[in-house]
Amino acid sequence: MSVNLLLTQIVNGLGIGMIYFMIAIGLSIIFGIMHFINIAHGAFYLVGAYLCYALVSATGNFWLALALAPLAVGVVAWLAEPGVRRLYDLPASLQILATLGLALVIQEAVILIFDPLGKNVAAPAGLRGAAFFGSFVYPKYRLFVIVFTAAVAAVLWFLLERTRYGAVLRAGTESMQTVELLGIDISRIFSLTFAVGAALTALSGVLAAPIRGVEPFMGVEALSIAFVIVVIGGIGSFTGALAGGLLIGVVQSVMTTFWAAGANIMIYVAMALIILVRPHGLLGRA
Amino acid sequence: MTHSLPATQGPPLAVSGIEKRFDGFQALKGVSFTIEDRGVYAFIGPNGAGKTTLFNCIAGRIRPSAGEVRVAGRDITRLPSHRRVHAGLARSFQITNLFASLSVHENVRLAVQAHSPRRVVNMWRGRDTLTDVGARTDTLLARLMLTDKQAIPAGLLSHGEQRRLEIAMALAGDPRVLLLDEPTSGMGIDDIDIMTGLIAEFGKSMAVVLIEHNVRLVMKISRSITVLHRGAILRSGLPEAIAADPQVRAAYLGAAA
Amino acid sequence: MARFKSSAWGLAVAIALVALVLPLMLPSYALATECLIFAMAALGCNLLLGRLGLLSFGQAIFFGAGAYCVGILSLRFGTGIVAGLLAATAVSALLAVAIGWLATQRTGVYLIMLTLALSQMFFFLCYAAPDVTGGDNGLMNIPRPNLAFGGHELLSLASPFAFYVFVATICTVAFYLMARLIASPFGATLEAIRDNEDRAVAIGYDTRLYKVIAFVAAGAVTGLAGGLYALALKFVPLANVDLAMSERIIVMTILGGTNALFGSMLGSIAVVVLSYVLSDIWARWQIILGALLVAVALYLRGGLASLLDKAVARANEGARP
Amino acid sequence: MITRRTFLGTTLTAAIASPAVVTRGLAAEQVRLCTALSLSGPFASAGQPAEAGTRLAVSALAKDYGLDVSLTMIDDEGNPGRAIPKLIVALQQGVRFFSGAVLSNVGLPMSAEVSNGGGVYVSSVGADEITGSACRRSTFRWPVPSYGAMRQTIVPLIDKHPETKRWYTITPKYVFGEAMLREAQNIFKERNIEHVGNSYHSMTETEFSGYLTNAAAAQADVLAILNFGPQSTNTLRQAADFGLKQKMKILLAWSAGTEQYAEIGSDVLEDVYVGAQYDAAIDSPGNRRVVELFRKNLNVTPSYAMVNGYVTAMLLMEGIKAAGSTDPAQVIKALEGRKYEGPTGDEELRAFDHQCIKNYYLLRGKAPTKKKDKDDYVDIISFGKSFPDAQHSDCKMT
Repeated sequence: MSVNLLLTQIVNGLGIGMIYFMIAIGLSIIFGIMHFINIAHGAFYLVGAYLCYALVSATGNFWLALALAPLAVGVVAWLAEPGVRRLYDLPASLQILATLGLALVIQEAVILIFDPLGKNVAAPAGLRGAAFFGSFVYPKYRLFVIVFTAAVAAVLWFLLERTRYGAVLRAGTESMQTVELLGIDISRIFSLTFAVGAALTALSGVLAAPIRGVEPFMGVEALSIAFVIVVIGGIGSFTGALAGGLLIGVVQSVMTTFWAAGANIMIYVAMALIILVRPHGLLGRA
Repeated sequence: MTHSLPATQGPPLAVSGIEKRFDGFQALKGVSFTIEDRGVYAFIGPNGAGKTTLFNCIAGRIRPSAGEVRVAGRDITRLPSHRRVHAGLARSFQITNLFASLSVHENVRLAVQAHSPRRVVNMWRGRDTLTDVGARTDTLLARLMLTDKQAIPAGLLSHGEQRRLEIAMALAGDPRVLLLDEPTSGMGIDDIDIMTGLIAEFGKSMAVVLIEHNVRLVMKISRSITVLHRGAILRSGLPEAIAADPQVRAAYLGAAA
Repeated sequence: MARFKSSAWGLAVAIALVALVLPLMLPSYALATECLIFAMAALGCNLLLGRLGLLSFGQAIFFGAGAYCVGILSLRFGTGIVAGLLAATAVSALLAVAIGWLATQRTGVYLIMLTLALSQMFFFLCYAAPDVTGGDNGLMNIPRPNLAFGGHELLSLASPFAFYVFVATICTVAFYLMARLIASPFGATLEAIRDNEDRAVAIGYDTRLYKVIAFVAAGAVTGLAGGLYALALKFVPLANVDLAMSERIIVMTILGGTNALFGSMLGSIAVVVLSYVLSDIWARWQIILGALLVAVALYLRGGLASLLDKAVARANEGARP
Repeated sequence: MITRRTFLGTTLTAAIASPAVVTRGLAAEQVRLCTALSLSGPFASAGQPAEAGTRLAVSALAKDYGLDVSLTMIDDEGNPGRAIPKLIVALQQGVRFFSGAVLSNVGLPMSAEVSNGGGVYVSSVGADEITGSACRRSTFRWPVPSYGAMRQTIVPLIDKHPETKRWYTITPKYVFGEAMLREAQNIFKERNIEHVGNSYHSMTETEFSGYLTNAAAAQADVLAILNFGPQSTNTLRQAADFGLKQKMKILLAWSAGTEQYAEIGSDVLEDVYVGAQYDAAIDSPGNRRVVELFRKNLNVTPSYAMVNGYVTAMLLMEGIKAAGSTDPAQVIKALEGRKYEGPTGDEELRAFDHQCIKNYYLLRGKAPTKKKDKDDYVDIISFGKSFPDAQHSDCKMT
């Protein structure tokens, strides 16, 4: 295995890992605050990616899609949250039944609106093709994704760890009652959390679209990865989701060279072991 | 019902050198005592004295950092909760804790059934066909004055009735030692009187370990009172002696101040 | 329904009646057979979810293991039908000891996640072992031997009708046994654990042991269903062990309702028949299925069985003068 | 359901009016065709156009054949576990004529089940086994299997570019991929090509950049993608991202046709070599008719998936017509060795393994600026017929 190859694999893993991180952090904060198992979480990713496709096809402007698609998904989630709220008090089995149904409806609606054929989304003009660093070659768009997601993660970190909203959110992950006692309007926190989580996940969908194209079943794939990362990193933990995402991304990427089929088995073995040994995740709060 | 467990010789309850540390805070600093006979043994002390921690260490809800708990001579320090019951140690909870959606009768029946282990995993019989279990259930319901309430869900009982049901379930296995954590908390006067009478009566056939705030009740029925203060035993003795002890008074007043 | 709950015989009669009527309502024995097989799979899930409140995403492990077991035994060793199905039941039950023991280390969401992880692990293991499982292509050309005992052929199962009768008999017995199980002291203890596990421990029950035993019973009946499915299709697809299969079994269970075992039969019929009828009408039929799931979760929490309950209650009311 | 009821109605009316017609005439007897395709699930992108082609064949051709045909669609949901139960239901309802299945894990058990149920199946799958080790008297197959796909892409590419000495392959770890890899390796040996590396990946993989980096590191002249469907699209897209097109030639050995080219996009597809079963630009009388039929009725340029659905349904009707009977045994006899003018020119269902002998095509992606219309993605480079002969075939039909 050459140094170049290993380097590529690691950089790849970082890029994919950052996208995973953004899918997972959305699920993580929503689950942390609302304790609500959302099987339809992948739909945010799916809809984000399809909005990106639709906007790029209509306007030819990827940057517009990057700004508008997450915003649109966030606003819809904000508006929909009071309706979703009635699910929070249901037993887990009914939450799963309802959101599984919702995921099916959204996925099939996407097929109905577009069609079942996968679509290609072109990377923005300046970022097509590869950048050459001596003998190391890497697609420009993927480099952009790494830089961009790192910036988003930094902003997010600031929001979650250094602002009042973040403090409330972290307190809420421990106990929502405490937050209520502090005289904070819980329903606004719920709506905001749901919207932010949805928008982040949609953003990851937009970013992934030029790399892997869009197709109606991409949401399912995103969902299982997000669950794995949330479990490994710890529910409600920012650093956990980041570490979990990068870890899974890099392990997956590097493993492909050695034993591709084993990568998946390993990931789920790791997930099971962490639940058994450290149920609060590698970096979760006990 | 009798138990055929090994090592039934020895005092009902012997606790020696129990310590418990929580992240740098020493909740119990080596508590030792032995209960030699039947009767009601009360543990009192100001808030934060370590009563509940001690109770949980004996009941098996938390594991002590050091020390040993023996029931009828048998070391149960490392036994999981459910097996302590079979060793002759029963307990009731401070917060009412029942099978709320099941009937009063079923609550007691389940507790009795737990003590006929060979038939518990029997998957073939109807659940009401174990006749000795049924008889014992009826006896317990009568003893705790719950017979006429047996058909309603436990969650619908009054507070006092729920505490009695708790105790009926704890008694199911005919324990050597009964642990009661504030059995009268939140009760009305009438209920307290009933409960006081019942506890006194249990003391005739087993060792009752009582953690209680209600000092008047404790004075009335206890054979011995132990005062805990800052994780250690301050005094232990007859009710009258404890009531007159200046150090006990100081501990309570100091805590209040 | 209350009578079905208390009386195993009542449930057995109800299941037998359904098995009698089903072929008259459906276009083929194959469809009716599938309904009964999945009713058994859902029955296992019902025991865990309804009696214990445990939601397992690992049911496909048992279903798939049962199917692979029958497939491999009959393809490689020419094992008979009874021995094959018994082996499928036993192997799934053994797997359930392991899965149950691991899964019950945790509770709530963590238990769900744990079963999910184990289920995915099992899927990728089966995928990565094509020599055993046939990999993505699955096991094909599985024979369906005739029912024989001690060298004497008793019944040919070649015709769809004969096989349906065979499955219906097993299904009725399985429901009867499960009803006996939950009516027993063991079943009472499971309810107690669901209601308040802390308390069950405090009165002296080793609750984890009970949960593992429940997993074993659920695994056994699900594995038996998987074994029958292999014989029904004469084929074992990899899809038997995928996450969608676990989801399907869970959906049937919750849709049917977990307050009564009979709900599993209703849930299975609903999902099997709906997906058959709807997919014939509209390629986007899953929109309808999805909307139905949401509606049931919000407005019919007791599942289809509660609907039947209400209908019976209304009929009783109407009968009174 | 309506068609089934009508079936009962027409038969009854006919029986009352003139019983002789029913027993004698094919025309009065309704022929029930059943096609299994992915209409939902992850492979619906292939199922939908195939459905259109199948329906067109029935609506446009049944009358010419003098048949009254009812068509039932089975949605296989991309999952054999869902497809086979539905297929068994159709068999038990008396359907005997089957076509379709795009996925080999559906097509193979389907072939077995139709054979057990006494029907006839004209298959759309590419897997070798269906006319190889798992061949059956009741099963015919239209597409060219992996052997021909390799022979008709790798060999002409080597002939055209003798300077390409180093090949790298990316293969899914699964029967179909391995069959292609095996044949590719045979060709490499024959032609003295250095096989500088192969990467196996799982069927669930979505990220291929690692393998692509391997290929670049191996300094290959040609990268051959021995895969199909959405995964091959992703591989190709990522290969372009990593700048591999500037470094080597790329061959996508088994493409799904126009729908896939659209998904890939002309930017990426330009100069990429593609293997294909069919292309609308094929110059043959049979194809001109097919293209016109699709343009006229559906207002589309037919894709491979559409034509596959069309031809497989057509072959069933052709067999019934030629046999003059709906007895499956007669129909099988009529189809065995049958020669006809197909969309790829002269085609033949050879008798010993029931494989259709037809052309396979090597195409090359057009520059976006040279497209004549929106469906014009490729130029035909070469084509031909390559099939293992009876001695080298795994088919042992009894």
